[in-house]
Amino acid sequence: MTILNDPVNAKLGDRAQLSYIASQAADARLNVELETEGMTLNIGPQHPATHGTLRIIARLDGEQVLWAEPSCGYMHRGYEKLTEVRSFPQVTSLINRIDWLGSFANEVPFILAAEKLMGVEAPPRAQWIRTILFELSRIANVSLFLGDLGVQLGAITPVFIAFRDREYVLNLIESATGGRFHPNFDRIGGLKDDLPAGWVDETKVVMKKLRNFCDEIEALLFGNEIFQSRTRGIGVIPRDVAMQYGLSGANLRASGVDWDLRRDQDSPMAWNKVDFKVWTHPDGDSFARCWVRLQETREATKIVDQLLDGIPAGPVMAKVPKIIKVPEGEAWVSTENPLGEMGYYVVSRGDSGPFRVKIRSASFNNISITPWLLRGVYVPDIITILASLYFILGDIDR
Amino acid sequence: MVNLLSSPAETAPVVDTTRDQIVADIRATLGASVVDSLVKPGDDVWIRVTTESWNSSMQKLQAMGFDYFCFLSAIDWLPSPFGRGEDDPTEPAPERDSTIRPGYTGGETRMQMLVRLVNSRTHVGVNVKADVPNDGYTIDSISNVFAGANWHEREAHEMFGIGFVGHPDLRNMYLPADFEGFPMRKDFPLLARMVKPWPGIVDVEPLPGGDAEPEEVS
Amino acid sequence: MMSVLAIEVPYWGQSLLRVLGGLVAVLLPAGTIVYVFLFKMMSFMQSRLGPMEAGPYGSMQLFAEVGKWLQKEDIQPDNADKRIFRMAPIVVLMSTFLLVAVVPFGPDAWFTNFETGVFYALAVSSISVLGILMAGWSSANKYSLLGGLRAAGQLIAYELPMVLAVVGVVIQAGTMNLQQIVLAQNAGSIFGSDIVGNPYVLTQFVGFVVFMIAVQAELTQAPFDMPIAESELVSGYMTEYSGFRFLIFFIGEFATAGVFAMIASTLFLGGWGIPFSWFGWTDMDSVANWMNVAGPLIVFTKMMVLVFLIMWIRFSSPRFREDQLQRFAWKVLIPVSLANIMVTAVLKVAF
Amino acid sequence: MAQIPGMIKGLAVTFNTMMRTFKNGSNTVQYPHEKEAPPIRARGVIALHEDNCTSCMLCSRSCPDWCIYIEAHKELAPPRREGGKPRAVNKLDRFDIDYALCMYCGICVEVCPFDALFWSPEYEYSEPSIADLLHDKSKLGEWMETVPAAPELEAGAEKKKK
Repeated sequence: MTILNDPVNAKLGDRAQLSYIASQAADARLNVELETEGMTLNIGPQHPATHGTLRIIARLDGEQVLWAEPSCGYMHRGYEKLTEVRSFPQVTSLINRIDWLGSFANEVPFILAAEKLMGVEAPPRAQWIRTILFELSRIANVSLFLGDLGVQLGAITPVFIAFRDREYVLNLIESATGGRFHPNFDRIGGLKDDLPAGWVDETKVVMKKLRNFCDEIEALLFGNEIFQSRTRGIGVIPRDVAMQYGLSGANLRASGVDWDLRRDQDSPMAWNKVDFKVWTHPDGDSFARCWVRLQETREATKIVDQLLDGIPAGPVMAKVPKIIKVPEGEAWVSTENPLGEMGYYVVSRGDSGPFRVKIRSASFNNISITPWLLRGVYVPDIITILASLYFILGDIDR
Repeated sequence: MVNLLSSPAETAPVVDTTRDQIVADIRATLGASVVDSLVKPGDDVWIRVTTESWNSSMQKLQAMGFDYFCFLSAIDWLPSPFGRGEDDPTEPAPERDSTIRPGYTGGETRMQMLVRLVNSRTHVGVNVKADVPNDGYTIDSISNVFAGANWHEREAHEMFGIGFVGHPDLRNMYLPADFEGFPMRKDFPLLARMVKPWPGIVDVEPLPGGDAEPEEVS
Repeated sequence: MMSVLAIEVPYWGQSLLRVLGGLVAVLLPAGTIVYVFLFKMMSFMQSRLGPMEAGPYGSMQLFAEVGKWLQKEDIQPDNADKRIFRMAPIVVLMSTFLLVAVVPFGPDAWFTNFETGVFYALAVSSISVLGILMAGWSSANKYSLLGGLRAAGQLIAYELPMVLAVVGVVIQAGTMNLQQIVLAQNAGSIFGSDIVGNPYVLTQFVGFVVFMIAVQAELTQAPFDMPIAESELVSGYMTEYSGFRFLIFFIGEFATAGVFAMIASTLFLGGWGIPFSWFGWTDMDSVANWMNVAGPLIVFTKMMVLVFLIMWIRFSSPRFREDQLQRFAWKVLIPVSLANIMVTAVLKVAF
Repeated sequence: MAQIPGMIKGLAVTFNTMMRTFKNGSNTVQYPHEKEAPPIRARGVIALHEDNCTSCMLCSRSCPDWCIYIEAHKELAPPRREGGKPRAVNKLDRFDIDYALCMYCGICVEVCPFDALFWSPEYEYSEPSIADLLHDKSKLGEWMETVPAAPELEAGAEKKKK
C-alpha cells in the first residue's frame, strides 16, 4: 500500500497518523482479495466544498483515500509581483483582497511593517480603533466559517444564521470604513478617518447579538451528536507536525500549542491593553479546530467590548509626509489574523513603493499539510478536514 | 514604544540582550556557517549562512529550538528594468540603475533565500538568508528538515527559477506545467502594466501658441 | 362494482377515478410539501421569507420552478448509458405511484385493498433504489457513481429496520391489511379507554421512532443525505440530470416523502380514521359515508405533521458519514427493533 | 446529570428561529420593493464635481488600477479683475472612470486636493455590458446629488482641520 510505505522510518507524527489510518482501514479492508483498482476523483476546481477554486486530486479505493493532493493556482493573482509596481498607499487596497472575509486584518501587518520602516507610530486612538476593527473582521470571518462548517457537514441552517449575524458586523465595518469587504481604511501613520457618531453603542449591541449567535451555533452544531461523530478523531494533527508545517492560528492551538501572536508578541496594537484568554485544545482533531474557533469568536466579542470602553481621545493620524517614501530596510511583521499568522516581509529601497513583499499567508501553510493529512481518510472526511482547516482560497493563492 | 528605526543614531543606545544572546548562540552552534548577522534591537534578527551549509544550518537551528517553520521565499535583488511600468511608450526607455545591492546581512549573488524560523517557546524568530549561486540558481532543499518547506520551495522554484536539490516533487504549484519564465524575477515584465500606457502620462494640453508645441496625445 | 359516496360507478370510471386519484394523491402532497416546508418553513427557520414574488406569498413559485425546468436543455452526457439514463427518473417516480396504491384514504376510498398491503408497500418502496442505482451508474460520472452506490448501500441497510419496525404493528394488529390496521387502531382501546382509540404511536413508540428514522434514511433526507451530499458529491446520482429529468427526481423526492408519511400515519397514527368511539362506530361498516371525504383530509393532516418532523430534522442536523450510518442501522436500529418485536410478541400473548 | 441530547437542542434552535421569524419578520429585505439605506460613508460610486476639478492628474496618477482617464486643455479665461491679463485655466475635456476596473479603494477621492471627487452611497448602476461601465464626466456629475454630508464623529475624535 502506498500509504504504508516505509513505516519504520516514519516520524512520531507519521506513526500517529499510521495508527489512525490502520484503525480506519480495518473496517474497510476485511477482504484483501476484494481490493480493486483505485479510482481518481477530482474534487474541484468547481466544487461546493472548496469555497473557491481549489482542486483536490484524490486516489480512491472505494470511499477511502489512498492519497490526495491539492492543486492550487486557479486563483493566483500574483500579489507579490503586483506590489512591486505599486506605491505603499496603493498596496493596502490590493492586499485586503487576500483573505477577503477578514480584509481589514490583512491591511494591518503591512501597514505596521511600513510604519516600522518609517519609524512612524500611529496615535493611540488609531491603534485602538485598528484593534477593534481587526477583531470585528475576525468575527466576520470566523462567523462565516462556523456557518459554512454546517454546510460542509450537511446542515443547511447554520450558514443562514451565520450570514444573518455576520451582516451586523459587516454593517458596522461599512459604516466606519465605507467598505463592507474591502475597507482600505488603514493608512501609514493611522487611519483614514475617525469613527462616526453612535458607532460605539451600536457595536456593543451587535457584540451581544454575536455572543448569542455563538450560543446558537454551539447548540445547533457543536452539541449535535452527528457533528461530533463526524469531527472527533478526524484529521488529527500532532503538535510536532503542526510545527513543521508551520500551521498557525486556531489550527495550531487546536493541536495544544499555546501560542497567540496577539499575546506573545510586542505589537503597537492595543491587545496588550485588554484581558483575554487564548483557547487551546489538546486533541488536534477537526472538532478541536472548530471548537477553538468558536471560542475565539466569543473571546473576540469580549475584546471588542473591553476596547470600546477605553478608546482614548485624540487624533487618528500621525504626522506623515503627504508623499510617502519609505526608508531603505527590511521588516517583518505578522499578526494573528482570523486564519492564522499573516505576515509581510517588506523590503524597501527608499522608493515610494516596496522593492519586494513576501506575503506569508496563513492558509498556504495550513493547507500544505493536506497531502499528509488526507491519506487514509474517507471521502466525507476530506470535506470535514478541509472545512476544519479553514482556508480562504485567496489566502492560499495570493 | 521607543522609536527604533528612524535613524542609526537613535538605535545605537538601545540594547536587546535576548536577541544578542540568540545571535551569539547561533554563531556558537553553526560556527563558520554564519557569514553575517544583524540584530535590530526590539525588532528582529537576521543571519546569513553559507550556501553549502543551508540544509545543515536548518537542522541545527531546528535542534536549537527554532522548530516553527514560518515561511520560505527568495529575493531577487536585481532592480527591475521596467520600473513601475509608468514609462511613456512613445519615448525611448529611460536608463535605470541595474547594480545588484543586497539587503541586510549582505550577499554576493542576485538571488537570496529567505527563511523565517520561530522558537516555539520564546516566540522569538530569526530570518535566515543564504546566497543562491548565480550559475544555475540551485540550493539544497530543506523539505527534509521542515516538511512544510515542501510547498514553499515549489513556489520559489516556479516563481524564481531556483532549483532545490533533494526536493521530492518539484512541480509547478500555481502556474501551468508548460509555463515559460519565472514571474517573480525582476526581469520578468508584468504584462498588466505593459499592455496599455499609464493614464497618468497624459498632461494638460497647453495653450495653442504657448511656449511648447501642442503635441498629439494618444 | 364499487360505490363511491353511494354513486354507482362503472369499471372504466373506477379506473379513471383511481388514476386521477393516484395523480392527486402523489402530486398534491408533493407540491404542498415543497411549498410549505421546503420553501417556507426552511426559510423561516433561517430568518428569511423564502420565495415571495410568484403569486401571493410566493405560492405559485413551484409552478414557476416547473416552468423553468421544463424550459431547460435536456443534457445527456456523452458517455452515459442513455437508455438507462432516461429510464432512471421514471423508475424512481414509479415506485412512488406504486406505493400510494395501497394507502387507504377512507372506508371505501382506496385504490387497492391488498390483504398483504404492508408487505407490498415495503416491497415496492425498494424499487426507487433501483432507479437511483441506475441513475448513478448510467451517468458516467464518478460523483454519481459514488452517490448511487451510497444510496444502494444505505437504502438496503434501512429497509431492514423499517420492516422490523412494522412487524411490531403487524403483530399488534394481527393483520397485514392496511385498512384493517386503521380499523384496529381507531376501534381499539388502551387500558380500557377508547377516548383516542389505540393509535400505535403510543403502544409501538419504539417501532414508530425506528420507522421514522428508517423513513428519513429511505428518503435520503439529512442527516442521511449522503447519496446527494451537495458538499461532498455535488448532487450524487442527480449530478448529471437537468431539466425535466431533474424535475422528476425532485418531485419523486418530495412525493415519496409524502407517501411514506401517509404510510407512517396509517401504521402509527390511525390513518384516515378518527377514534370511532367519538361517533359510536364499532366496525368498518358502521363508519359514516362522509368519512370517504373527510378521510383523505385527515390523512393529509397527519401526513403534514409527520413531514414536518422529517423536514424539521432535515433542516437542523448535519449528515452522517456512510460507515457511521451503516453502523447505526446494523448496531442500533436493528437490535432495537428486534427487541421491540419480542416485547410486542410477549405482550400480545400475555394480554 | 441527564443531559438533553444535542440534537434536541439543535431542533429547538431552528424552531425558535422559525417562531421569531413569524413574530418579528425576517432579517432579509425584499430588495426591489424595499431598500436598505447604505451608511453615509459607504463607497458606492465616485461622483465628480466638475467645477472644482483643475485637471491636476493627481487622481489619475495615484489610481492603482489605472482606471481614471483625464484629458484637458488650457484655455484663456477672462481676467478675474478688471483690466487684468486673461488667465490660463485648465478645461476638462474628458473625465472617465472605468468602473469595470475600479476597485473602490478611494485613493483618488483622498488625494484630490480640490474636493472634486466624492463618494456617493449610490449602488444601483449595474450595466448589462462591461463596456458600459465606463462612465463619463456628465454621468459622474449626476451622482453629485446623491453625495451625503460627512457624518458626525464619535466622542473623543479630533476635529478635522479643513
